[in-house]
Amino acid sequence: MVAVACGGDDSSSSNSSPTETAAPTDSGAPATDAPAEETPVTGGTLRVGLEADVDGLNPTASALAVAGLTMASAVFDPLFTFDVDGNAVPYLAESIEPSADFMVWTMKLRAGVVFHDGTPLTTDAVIKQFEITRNDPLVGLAVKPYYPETDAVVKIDDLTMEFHPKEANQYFPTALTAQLGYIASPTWLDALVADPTLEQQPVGTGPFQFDSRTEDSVTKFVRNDNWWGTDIIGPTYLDAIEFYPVTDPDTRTEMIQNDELDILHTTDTNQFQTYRDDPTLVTSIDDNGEEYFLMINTAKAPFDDIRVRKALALATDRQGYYDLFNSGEGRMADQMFTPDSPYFNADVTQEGNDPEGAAALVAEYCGENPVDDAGVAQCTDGKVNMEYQWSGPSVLATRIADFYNENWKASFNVTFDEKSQADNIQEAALGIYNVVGWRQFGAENPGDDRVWLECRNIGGISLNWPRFCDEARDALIMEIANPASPDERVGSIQKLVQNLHDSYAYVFMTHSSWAIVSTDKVHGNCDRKSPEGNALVCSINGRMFFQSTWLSS
Amino acid sequence: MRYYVQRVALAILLLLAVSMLTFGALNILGDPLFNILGPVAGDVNNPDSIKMIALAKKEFSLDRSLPVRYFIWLSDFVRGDFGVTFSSTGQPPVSGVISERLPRTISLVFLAQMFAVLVSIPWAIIAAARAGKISDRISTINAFFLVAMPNFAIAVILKFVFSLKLGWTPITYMADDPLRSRLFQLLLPALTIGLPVAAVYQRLLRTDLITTLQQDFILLARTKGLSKTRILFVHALRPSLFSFITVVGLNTGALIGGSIVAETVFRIPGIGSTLVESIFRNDFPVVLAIVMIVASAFVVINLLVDFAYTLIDPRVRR
Amino acid sequence: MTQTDLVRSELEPLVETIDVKTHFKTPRGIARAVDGVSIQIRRGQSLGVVGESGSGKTVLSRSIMGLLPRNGVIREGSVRYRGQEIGNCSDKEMQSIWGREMAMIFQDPMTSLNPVMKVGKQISESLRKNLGMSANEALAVAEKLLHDVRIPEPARRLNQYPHELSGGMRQRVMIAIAMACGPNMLFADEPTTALDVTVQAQILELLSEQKRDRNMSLLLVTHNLGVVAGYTDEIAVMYGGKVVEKAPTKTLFANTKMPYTEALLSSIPRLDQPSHSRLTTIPGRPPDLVNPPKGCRFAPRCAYVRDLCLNEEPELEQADSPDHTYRCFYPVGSPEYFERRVELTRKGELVASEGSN
Amino acid sequence: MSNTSVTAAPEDIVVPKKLGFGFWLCVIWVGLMAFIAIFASVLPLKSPTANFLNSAQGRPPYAPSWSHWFGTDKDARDVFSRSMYGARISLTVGFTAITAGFLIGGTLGVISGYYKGWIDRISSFGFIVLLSFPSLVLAILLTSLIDRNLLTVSLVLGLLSIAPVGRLARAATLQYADREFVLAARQIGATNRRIIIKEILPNVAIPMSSLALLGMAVAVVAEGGLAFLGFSVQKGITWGGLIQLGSDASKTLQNAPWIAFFPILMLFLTVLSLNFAGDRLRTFFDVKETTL
Repeated sequence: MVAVACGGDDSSSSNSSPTETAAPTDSGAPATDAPAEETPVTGGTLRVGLEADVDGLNPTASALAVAGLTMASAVFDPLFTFDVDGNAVPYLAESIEPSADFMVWTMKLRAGVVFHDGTPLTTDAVIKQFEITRNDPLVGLAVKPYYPETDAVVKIDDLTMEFHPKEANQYFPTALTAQLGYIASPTWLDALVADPTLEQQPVGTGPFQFDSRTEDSVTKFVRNDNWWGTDIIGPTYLDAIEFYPVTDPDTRTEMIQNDELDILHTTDTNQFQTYRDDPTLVTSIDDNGEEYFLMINTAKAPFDDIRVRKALALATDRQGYYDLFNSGEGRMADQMFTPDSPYFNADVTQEGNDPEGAAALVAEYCGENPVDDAGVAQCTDGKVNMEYQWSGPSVLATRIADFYNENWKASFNVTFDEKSQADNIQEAALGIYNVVGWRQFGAENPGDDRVWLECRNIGGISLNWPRFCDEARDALIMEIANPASPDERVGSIQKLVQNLHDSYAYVFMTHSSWAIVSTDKVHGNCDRKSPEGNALVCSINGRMFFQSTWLSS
Repeated sequence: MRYYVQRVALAILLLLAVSMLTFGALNILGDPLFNILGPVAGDVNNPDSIKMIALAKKEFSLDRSLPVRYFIWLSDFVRGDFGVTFSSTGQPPVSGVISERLPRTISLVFLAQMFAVLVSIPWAIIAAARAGKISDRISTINAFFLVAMPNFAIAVILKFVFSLKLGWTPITYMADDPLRSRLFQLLLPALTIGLPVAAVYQRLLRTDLITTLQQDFILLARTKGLSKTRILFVHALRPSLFSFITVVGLNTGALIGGSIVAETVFRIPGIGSTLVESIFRNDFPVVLAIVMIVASAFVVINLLVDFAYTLIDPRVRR
Repeated sequence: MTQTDLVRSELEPLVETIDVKTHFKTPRGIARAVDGVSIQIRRGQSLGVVGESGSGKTVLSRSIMGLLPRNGVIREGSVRYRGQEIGNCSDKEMQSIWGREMAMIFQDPMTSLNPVMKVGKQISESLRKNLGMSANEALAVAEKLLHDVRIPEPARRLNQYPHELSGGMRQRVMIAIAMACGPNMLFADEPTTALDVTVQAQILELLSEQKRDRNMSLLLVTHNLGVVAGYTDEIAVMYGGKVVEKAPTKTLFANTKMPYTEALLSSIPRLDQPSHSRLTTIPGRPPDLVNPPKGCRFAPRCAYVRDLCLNEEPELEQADSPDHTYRCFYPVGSPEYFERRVELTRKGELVASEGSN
Repeated sequence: MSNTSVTAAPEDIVVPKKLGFGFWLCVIWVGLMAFIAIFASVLPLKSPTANFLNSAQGRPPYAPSWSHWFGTDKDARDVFSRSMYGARISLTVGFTAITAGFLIGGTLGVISGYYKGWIDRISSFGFIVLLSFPSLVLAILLTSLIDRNLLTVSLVLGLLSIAPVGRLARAATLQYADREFVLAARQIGATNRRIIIKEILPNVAIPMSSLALLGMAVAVVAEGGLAFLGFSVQKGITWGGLIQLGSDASKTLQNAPWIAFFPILMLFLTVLSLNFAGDRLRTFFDVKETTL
């Protein structure tokens, strides 16, 4: 399972930061409702509107965001993938067996699978990919802490291998559903060392293979006619897929309305109603994925003091935010789960809309005339000095900043710090920030969200962005990974929710919604099956899959 | 001849100065390493990161001193190699980006300039012919209003009226559309830039024409029994064009500036919008290339204007 | 045309103005630049119009040719060309007359030639417009014209620009342009003023010779009586927008009636005078055209002025010969004139005007 | 020659010099804007940042109404008071910029025009270099390098006006540098500094100052452009920013045009007034057209 720097505004439009992609979540509602009597037809080119382009499509090095994962899902096959019930089921892998103590997992690959370049899929390929990924300073961050330095993956034979995670984890396979599970051709990976530009031309085992790519314009994949899955899973109908990165949501909307796109994804809630109103469009919206929240750097004054963190939460007008920026779509968030989720903790509510409370806390804090390590005073005329940073320039991001400033200015002297997208992620990853809007969580397997939460993930670059370390929390996380019973697991997860809340490192704002919109010509996204015939999710946090998709003329 | 040589030499000197300034300034921009490596660039205690940083520095020759880098860049630039974009892969090459987007901006600026000139000349001639009459007064006022309207405001208004309300023109530019429809999509942007400039030209040319029409040789032309139109176009126009041409040249700069706005509002992936995006991305090879191209274009055009003088005004022939 | 027609056309005036008035609207009020002028020019005849700056001579010539701007100008009286009224023709209608029937030569050839057009084109364009010649024909003719006006290597000149020619040559070019379509009526507005003395004579020679060869009528506007003396059949002296004396050249010089004319005459450099002698300049300034003096307009500056002159405006008087008219109550030669002369001479004020010491 | 002057067309007839009604109208408007800019905070205006959410009216933006004359933007903020506050930054920047430009550019121009020689050559070359960037490009470049606050943005725009102002001042100075009274002053051994201040400046200042208004108009527009592209003062309300906010998303512009159009109106009227007044002044002192 791979984590990537991420963040940005909930409904952020043109300048939305790459979306967090830790792990899958509940399947969205079917993206299309193809009447049963219609029989799939082969042929046609699907034009996909993506919210961003990618630097490269190298699962071992590229920070794959939603757009990247969507493209990757077409050229690569994951070892495991989620079925509609949220279990990780074998895909490229044939089977996996844990040892009694869940410390060793023996995985068997499917026989006779070849990459687009003809290289056969073998244990060595998987191991090579694992090692390269683990040693990548960025993509490796989410892998390194969980495996021993040596013999993390041991080859048994050409198709069999053993995974030796550091700790027992009953849900280990979910780690192989995303970037770490997308197996790339070893030949290609070798070639990459010589010529990094090949990152633009991925080679996997997937139902589609790379055809051509113009950065920031269009990337074209064509059907892989000797795809291993054709017989066991089912035929791939589309002749080709064209991915168009269209960063501006309005433009994306126009394009699909002018029939310049067949399908798109977006988080811009302003567009949702437009889509619903258009009879020729089929829209599915899912807000069970990530949450949008204010993320606070607990390692840096003044927010190293929990009172100030709490004050910020209290000062924030969550309802106002929802009214202004969610266009009545989606739901306000109190925690990382929606009430629909079995893990939802009804006792936890996110405070807010309480300026007086905030003022009181700030008064108390500033009363102590605090200074940071450098001796800089943290308060000026009774208000806490803070910096709010965002990636811009983006009209929406600025509006949001203005809104927060309006909330906070009674108790805080807010400095605006508009960063280029790169710098914003930078400083978040390196802990050079006070408060920043962020989007995260919502992993299909809540256990997989641990990378954002554990002490071990604080370092030079921290995936634990708030840099908040709590042994109790880490203990909870271990319980979640190895529960005595499913019920106990639910309990622990709900405890974790409470723990998160009490740390005041996050101010939960909204459950962010992904909409997947297609024209009525697009069918079958949701008819995906696993080799064993389990029905598979058709979208994960805006990530789309097209193996089973077909176009009616 | 000597004159030409001097002017060209000056132009080259200018461009050198411009490039040095820009290059120097841009190096104050955020550390390009961040764009290449992402957070890794700041992760200075992790051996793996350090390895990658060193590698990237070498690849983008960021380990060299500023002057050295300048000369490396310069020698490449004059050979048409604009370097590589600061992205994790260093792809695509800047020249690729430019060659893809420059044509759009050029056609945009060209359309705008054409529009401005083609509109302003007849407009000015009619106004000058009717100088002092009501129609002239009105057109003068209109010109004044246009000049006072910032082009981003014009862009917004045009977009509102023609794209959104009337729905005549598309509001986005589709790079893959056939030429004709692309030109059509360039219409509003071209107007955005062209309208105020047209007004500027008209005001200038009108005044010059009126002064010319006072000249004796116009009277002589009349005594030849020539038609009013012939007098206006053949006798009055050409002698009135000197300052007009200078201003047209100088305004190319304004047009390029305007194209930044127009391309942003109408979402045209030209070098104007690219410049803005690249600045936001700290992608300074691209910024540098664009600024240099724009400045060069600007300088060269003004050079041509000076030379054009010698063509239209026999008196300054050397 | 029958013989008799021809004869008549010889006799009846080619151009005739009857009580022409041309007034300009200015911020200060109405300026009466030309205030009721009647003249006649017969075919082949030449008339000199003489006066100081602001006397209205230029405006008169332009009024006749209809070159004045439409707005801000009030025109009255009638202008006849070959007996037809052209005073109220539109520019469009005049275009058929300009160039072919009437042409004009201006004072300063530098400003009157288009600086950015080749000489050849400037000449040929009217040929093409008026006589419908082809470009090449026109150029051929143009070359011939340049030759006629005595410009060396005319062929080369065709491709030169005005600034490449000398002042005299430019004026010759302008004459060539005027001659191009063989007009019947030529207006020459101070044709020599901008030229240096040596060339002046040549140009005037050229003009009168062309006039003779082509049997043109010529209206020669100048401030210098000396210039017209040799080259015109008749002279009209203008002052303050009115013709104050008109007579055949010889008569005018021999038998001057108007003190103003006398004054003008005395300001002509004469060979029979010692070179060091001082020229008389008429004291005072030309009259204000917006509110001209009551009575005789010259009165304020007239050496022989009397009360009557200051209160009443003199009508045109017949002199001895019918073709000699003037406006003065006490013309040169009248008793009052001599009386005043005596006084003045006594006071020694007339020395200057006698030009002797 | 006087003869031809008589036959002139009406334009040529000298119009008695006066500034005229329009001029004063414009001055009044600019004055009003300036007044608002200075006293916005004490004037009875709604808070420009408060979100006047009103569940009764549904989701903002709210159309112009009695409570919100210019309506509200997407965040239910009062467009009227925002447009008023917008005058602040826009005019301050415009004013500071042109002042800076005149101080620096003017001085450079006068000095190089007076001393000529190498000083002149260097500064003139500097001017040309500055002028060989299209101004907006240069402005974007510089503002992207700095932490964008009121002062820095003003200074950047000031820098842009140095070259044109400087060239102008130089030209004006050259006219006077060799005039009799200057030479006379030299004769009696006046120091250069004294000559510049006593003899040159007064003569140069008048025509220059008549261009200040035009310059300010240019600066205001430039600031608007920067703000519109997101390069102006970070935390503040500017007309350009308001227009961008109202026009960024097609839907907003289509459904709530007032958000963009009222600021456009304010900006337009202000620039128009500055231009017109400046133009009148220029003709009043009859100064040559400038490349500002």
